[in-house]
Amino acid sequence: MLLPDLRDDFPLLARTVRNGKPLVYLDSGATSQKPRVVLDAEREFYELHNAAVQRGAHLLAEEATALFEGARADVATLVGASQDEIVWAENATAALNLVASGIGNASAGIGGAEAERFRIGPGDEICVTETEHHANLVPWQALATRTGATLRWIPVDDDGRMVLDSLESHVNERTKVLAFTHVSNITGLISPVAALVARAKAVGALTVLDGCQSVPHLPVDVAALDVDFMALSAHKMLGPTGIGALYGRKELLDALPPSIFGGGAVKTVTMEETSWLEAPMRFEAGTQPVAQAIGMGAAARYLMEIGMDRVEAHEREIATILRGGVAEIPGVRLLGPVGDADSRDVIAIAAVAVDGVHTHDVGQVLDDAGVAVRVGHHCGQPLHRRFGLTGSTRASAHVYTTPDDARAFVEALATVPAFFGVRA
Amino acid sequence: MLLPDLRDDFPLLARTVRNGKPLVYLDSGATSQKPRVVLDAEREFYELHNAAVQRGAHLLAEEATALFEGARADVATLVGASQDEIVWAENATAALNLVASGIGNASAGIGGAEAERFRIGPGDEICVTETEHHANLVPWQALATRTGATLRWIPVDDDGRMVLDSLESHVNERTKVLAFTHVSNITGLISPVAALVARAKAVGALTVLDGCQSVPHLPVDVAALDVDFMALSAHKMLGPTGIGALYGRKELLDALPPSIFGGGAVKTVTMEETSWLEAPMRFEAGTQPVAQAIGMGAAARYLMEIGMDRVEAHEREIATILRGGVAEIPGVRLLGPVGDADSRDVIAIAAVAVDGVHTHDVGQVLDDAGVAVRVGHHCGQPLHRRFGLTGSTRASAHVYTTPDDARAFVEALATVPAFFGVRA
Amino acid sequence: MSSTSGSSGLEQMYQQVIMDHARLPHGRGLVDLDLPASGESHQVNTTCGDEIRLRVGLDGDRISSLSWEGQGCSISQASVSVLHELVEGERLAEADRTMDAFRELMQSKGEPLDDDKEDLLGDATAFVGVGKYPARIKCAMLGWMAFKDAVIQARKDES
Amino acid sequence: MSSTSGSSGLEQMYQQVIMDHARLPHGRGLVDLDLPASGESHQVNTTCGDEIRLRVGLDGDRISSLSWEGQGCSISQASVSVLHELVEGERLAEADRTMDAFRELMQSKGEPLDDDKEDLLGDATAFVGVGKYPARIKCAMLGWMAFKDAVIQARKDES
Ligand SMILES: Cc1ncc(COP(=O)(O)O)c(C=O)c1O
Ligand SMILES: Cc1ncc(COP(=O)(O)O)c(C=O)c1O
Repeated sequence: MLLPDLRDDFPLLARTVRNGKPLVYLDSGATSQKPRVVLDAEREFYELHNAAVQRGAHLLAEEATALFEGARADVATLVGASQDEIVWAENATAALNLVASGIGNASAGIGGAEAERFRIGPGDEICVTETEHHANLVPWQALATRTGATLRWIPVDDDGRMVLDSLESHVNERTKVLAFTHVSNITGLISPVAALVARAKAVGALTVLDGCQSVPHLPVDVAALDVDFMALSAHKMLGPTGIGALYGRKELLDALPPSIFGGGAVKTVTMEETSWLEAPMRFEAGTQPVAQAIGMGAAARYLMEIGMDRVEAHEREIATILRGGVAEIPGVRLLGPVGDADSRDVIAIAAVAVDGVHTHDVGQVLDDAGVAVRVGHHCGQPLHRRFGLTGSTRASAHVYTTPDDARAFVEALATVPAFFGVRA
Repeated sequence: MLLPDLRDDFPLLARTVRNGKPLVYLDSGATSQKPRVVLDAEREFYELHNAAVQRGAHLLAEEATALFEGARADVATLVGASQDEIVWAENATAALNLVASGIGNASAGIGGAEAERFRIGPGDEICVTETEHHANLVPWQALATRTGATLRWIPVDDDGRMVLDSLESHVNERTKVLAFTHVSNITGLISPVAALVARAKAVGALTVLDGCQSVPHLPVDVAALDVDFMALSAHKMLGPTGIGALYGRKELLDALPPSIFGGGAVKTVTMEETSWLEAPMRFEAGTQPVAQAIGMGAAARYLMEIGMDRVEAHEREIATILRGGVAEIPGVRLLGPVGDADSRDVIAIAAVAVDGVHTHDVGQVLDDAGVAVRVGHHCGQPLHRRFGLTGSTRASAHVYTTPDDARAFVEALATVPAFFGVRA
Repeated sequence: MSSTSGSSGLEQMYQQVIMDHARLPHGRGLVDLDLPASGESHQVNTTCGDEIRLRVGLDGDRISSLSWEGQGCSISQASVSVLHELVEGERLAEADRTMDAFRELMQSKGEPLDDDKEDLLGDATAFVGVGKYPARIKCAMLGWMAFKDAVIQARKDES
Repeated sequence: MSSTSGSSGLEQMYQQVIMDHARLPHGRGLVDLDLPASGESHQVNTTCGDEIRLRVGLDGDRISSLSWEGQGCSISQASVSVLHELVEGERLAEADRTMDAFRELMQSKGEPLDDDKEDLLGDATAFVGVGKYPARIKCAMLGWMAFKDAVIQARKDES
């Protein structure tokens, strides 16, 4: 265990489920549980300081603004960015769309001269990978449709690892954007970021990293990774729902046109035209998710207090039990690399397919045992298709996951083939 | 007072400010305070039911989904819509952008045949009004830039009332969209919705209503108003930050292409292309603001329990004290209609300009007296320009505002000219 | 059968009838039709990607053929198999009543229906346990939705 | 002057010097310059729309002219007026030190600075009360930001 009494910080973990069974929560890859400090930070804001930020001149507005911007600084610290390189977004999906739509808007003539560097059109290419979550695929498809650019993708092998043999052809002089995930939400594999970024830089393509599954589980430093943009979600990193963030290099953020237009993001508005503020404000039109930002800041501080190195070590311990245990069940296929579960390139995720049993049926048996997991395609239809599947059953961990939780999953999973009368 | 002990429901109102003065919160037009039931609803969700909705098959996921969809039903009931006509959005700004960008995307070839009805281009017109909040102006400017359509606007008179003399020319056969506010956030004036909607219908233009300042204060029924879309924000109607909603006629929502792309909104995804779910899901890509939706649902129930008729009556009572009181202070100009403060066409907002004193200085004196108001242009630069001003000082009320609060504002305001040595 | 407390929800859900239908589903394999009125529908359960394509042939107001293909969980497969058993050869009005009863069963939160309706449902009463799991109701309904839609198509065909 | 507790924050903020400068600001009205090095800057306070256009003329390392026009609250107007008084005619190095001290005063949360810095600031020490109100610091700094930027422009001009 990470910290013996860390689980006490998470009120929900005390719950019981079906017929009074203790809850084994292994769906953190979908959304994590929240420690009390996060809930308290939000509640305290509402009960003592709630006001519109950055606009008002009264005391509450000052206090709210200080808390809001302090939270931004905390999230920036967690990922090694500076404060004005963090833009709040509703979730990681919104953060990724902000980049894609901004490029689309620049290409449609919005944003003036400074936005010209982002223009793309027919003949240009956007590159993604076959392992992407829909959130880092569909926005790029739409951008391709909007601009006439071509969408390409880096394929994966049978283990779900990106195949870099043809990287030079996939990412070439025509490539304007390379968008890829840091960690797969299905195989748990950590991507070869350095090789991909180096190639993108060599051809002058922008890099957009999906940090949804890395930031909550590993030390992540955007400066060291040297990416241009990175998206993350609070609700997967012990923070509230309704908030995420986009990291972007300041000089890029200051030039990218917004895609949500409104108050608080603009400098001067006449009926005819509008000029925008600098980043991050230009991207934060409307009343911000203030309480949620403050909650995300509290989550970032909570993680930093544990220490991301220790979070990562805990992650590997759980990964070994989860993936190692699953690999030994006859008739169960583990997606992603098998046999090197304790190596440095997977996080504590185990997505499995049980021969002859549909994922919904697998999930039902686990649910009955009090084990909460995710069933379906996990917003990764292309990768499942690549594996010849339509879905899988996924267990995923977080700081509060115990070795016993992981073992409970393995044990309950082992009963599935017999229950449905299939035998390996 | 509405209900004698209603103020006890709002923990923040017990706060003191500068030098221990009791807080007089008159910035509800920017954001309202939250009753305990809203905070409890969010907290209870996090502590007992937190899980990803609409995806998981485990018990928590079922409970979370039921609460989330129940909240949607509550918000629908508040505004007279059916449940599947309510789309969650980060705030009202995001809701308005959803419509504008959806039309932009349809015009860029996204969304296939069903989206064709939304296509606009050069020669087409979009009409707004001079009294719009930036949130209902800038997205339409951007849409005009994107598509080559022309933006027009209905002017206002010296009182801030829309001038409908030339309505037939402003809204004509070329007009594809008419977007306007239900209630002005500066003058508090209620717009002539019936006349505007009738004209839009006559020419086949879509109507988009900004309900930010109406839904929290008046009974609003989208069916009776007969608008196509309406945006609202939770944080202005006693709900949490980070959430708002778009009402849309179901058949329009099912045809409008999304503008935020990602998981949960899609039916089938291949590397090449994507088909979308029906509304509201097609617009809710990514992990939804679940706790916030539940909080917004609780706020809607809280308002319905009071009864929107009683909320409206209370609103008029406060409007009379606020606007009537202000109108009597020499050297103070009340924006909007003067002298009919108790008539049926204003809500409890009073934005004022003090001759010879800048709004920041006015706000400072009020803040010192414990009166929290908004200073600046309130995201309405064009309307202020129309009035020959760059900003104003705005007091705005909600259900918890007492007659004494309103009088405290009037009294503190009356001291301002003398403090700065200006005399009327 | 009482609404469980002794038996676990899992056993109540996966009753033997269901397991049997799932293993050897009836009506599987689309039948070529040469009838005056036939219709087809394709339904997808978007949470898991399961799909069913279902074809009906009408002979007046009688369902003379119901066949399907597709993949999915045992609940969706068994459900469409039972549907085939119940309605092929029946009159449309009867099928409608059966469908209403099945929908009611799904909404019953695991409580059995009255005897009349149980009679109508036959083997389909075994799905009573599904009603306790909102996420699985979609699975059980998938084939029925396809059936409903295919009949509408067939009637269009007719007119 | 002590950091208030007797006097209200309001009185500490709007000291007589500030009121006087706001009423009759110095250096207002842009001066036409015919100097080897001159620069101009336009700054907007986006929260309220206040703006200042400020022009400097350099004569070697001396600020030979500083003039401005614009509108805003009493704090921003008084602050740029005091700025004019303090730095016109001074050497750039001295002006830099004054600006640093003023910025420090703004960050001091209402606490007075040490005597050396107060000497540098002269009338500008009256702005000590502003530091307690984060939202107003922008107002007080507006003219100083314009000054800083105008000097940069002037130096570009020079080279
Ligand atoms: C009339 C009006 N429209 C739109 C908005 C924008 O709402 P939000 O900030 O919640 O997006 C506001 C409030 O700021 C408003 O008063
Ligand atoms: C890898 C990855 N990318 C993107 C997302 C989308 O994040 P969100 O749902 O918070 O927008 C998720 C989670 O669903 C994810 O796992």
